[in-house]
Amino acid sequence: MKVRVLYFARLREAVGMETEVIELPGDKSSIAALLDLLRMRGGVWGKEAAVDSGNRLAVNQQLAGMITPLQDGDEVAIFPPVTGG
Amino acid sequence: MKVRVLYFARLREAVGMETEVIELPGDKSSIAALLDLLRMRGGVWGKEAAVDSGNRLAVNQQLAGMITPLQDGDEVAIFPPVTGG
Amino acid sequence: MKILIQEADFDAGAELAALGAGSATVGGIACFVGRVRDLNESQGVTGLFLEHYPAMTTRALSEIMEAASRRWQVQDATVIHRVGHLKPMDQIVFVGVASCHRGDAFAACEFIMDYLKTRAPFWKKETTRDGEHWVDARASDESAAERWK
Amino acid sequence: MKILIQEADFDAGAELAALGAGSATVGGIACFVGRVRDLNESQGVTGLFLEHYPAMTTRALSEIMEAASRRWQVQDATVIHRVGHLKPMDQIVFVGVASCHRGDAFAACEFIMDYLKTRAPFWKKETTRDGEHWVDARASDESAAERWK
Repeated sequence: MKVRVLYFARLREAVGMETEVIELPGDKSSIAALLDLLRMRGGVWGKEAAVDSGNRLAVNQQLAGMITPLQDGDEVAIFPPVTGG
Repeated sequence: MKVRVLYFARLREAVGMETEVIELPGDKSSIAALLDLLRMRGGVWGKEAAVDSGNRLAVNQQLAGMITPLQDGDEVAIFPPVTGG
Repeated sequence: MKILIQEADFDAGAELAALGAGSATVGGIACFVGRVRDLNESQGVTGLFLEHYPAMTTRALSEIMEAASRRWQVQDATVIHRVGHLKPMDQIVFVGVASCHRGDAFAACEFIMDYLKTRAPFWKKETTRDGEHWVDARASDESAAERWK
Repeated sequence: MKILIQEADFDAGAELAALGAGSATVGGIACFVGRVRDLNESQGVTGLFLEHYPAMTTRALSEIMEAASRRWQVQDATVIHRVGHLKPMDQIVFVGVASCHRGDAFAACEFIMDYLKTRAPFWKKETTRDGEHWVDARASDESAAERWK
């Protein structure tokens, strides 16, 4: 299964990309599995995809937690705490 | 001593006047003495100048209570609870 | 600080823009605009007459605004209250507070409104199909002001 | 309900006037206008860049406004947030709520601001003499949102 992942703001600059498509094993997955996979890339990913990175998550444009399930075609966003207003 | 008394809104209409000058005995007086004198007029005054009338008081344009002292030349206003805004 | 008591309507947008204008330390402006409703104590209100106590009004509002400034960070504030004859949907009051902190702007603005409602010498008389009557003060306004103590 | 995400400036006065326009049951409008300060984390901020997550922004704001409407009497509401390049003293955000009750207008407006600050996907990057940096989220904004729970 594939998910589209988006990065924003400081995180976008840290990882050097805005978006990518990531292939996850199986028919169903989870945010936790996605982060595991990203961390394995090493470098900045070790910190930015850590469970305690402080970054926030959204699945299909809704704020989501670590145990959120993922399906094929989902859009996952990872970003620092928001600072608008 | 003399004080100027002003009436507003529903009270102004009830007593049929906007303002009057009232002579009080002595050099110093109080709100309580003024109300006593007004009540003695009878009619609507008995109710409107009662201690429990619900009407509010100001002395020299500042909200005041029953025990506020009065001096010659003071401006006393008596009015219903305010309803602006 | 700006206080206006007037019969004429006001331009709320211009007042908002003027609050803290030219100061780059102002982070936000909270404001409240009150409008005349066609239902208050009665259904079918067709007009409103606002009486006030001219010698006291500005002084009372000024004291309320100063109390807000002692309690919160207030960089600028404006209160405009109309008097005389108004009709439903007319603007009746404007309160605006500019502050470096959002929470302070909101609190000071609501405090000024709550105190204006219960401490500033204005009285409303409603006109309905059945005639005119003076509006009674509401206990809910008194309790709104009490909670700031 | 009206939500706008735009690079262009907005006319806060026109937005205020439009809120609940034509409804004689609206008693008041509470609004907040946020402006860019020249000091935030750093002194001497000369510019601000606002990034957002286009596919999520309107949805997040809409959910915040709906939550406010479930909790308070909201007759009309508007949220405008600017994105892109801004400079000190520019308007950045407008939140306005029209209600039949003053207390509801204030509470819903402040609730929307507090949730927007902590739940809507916007990020600020400041430019100062020393360069650019992303603004860190503030614990005070988080606790402001928490108090509505």
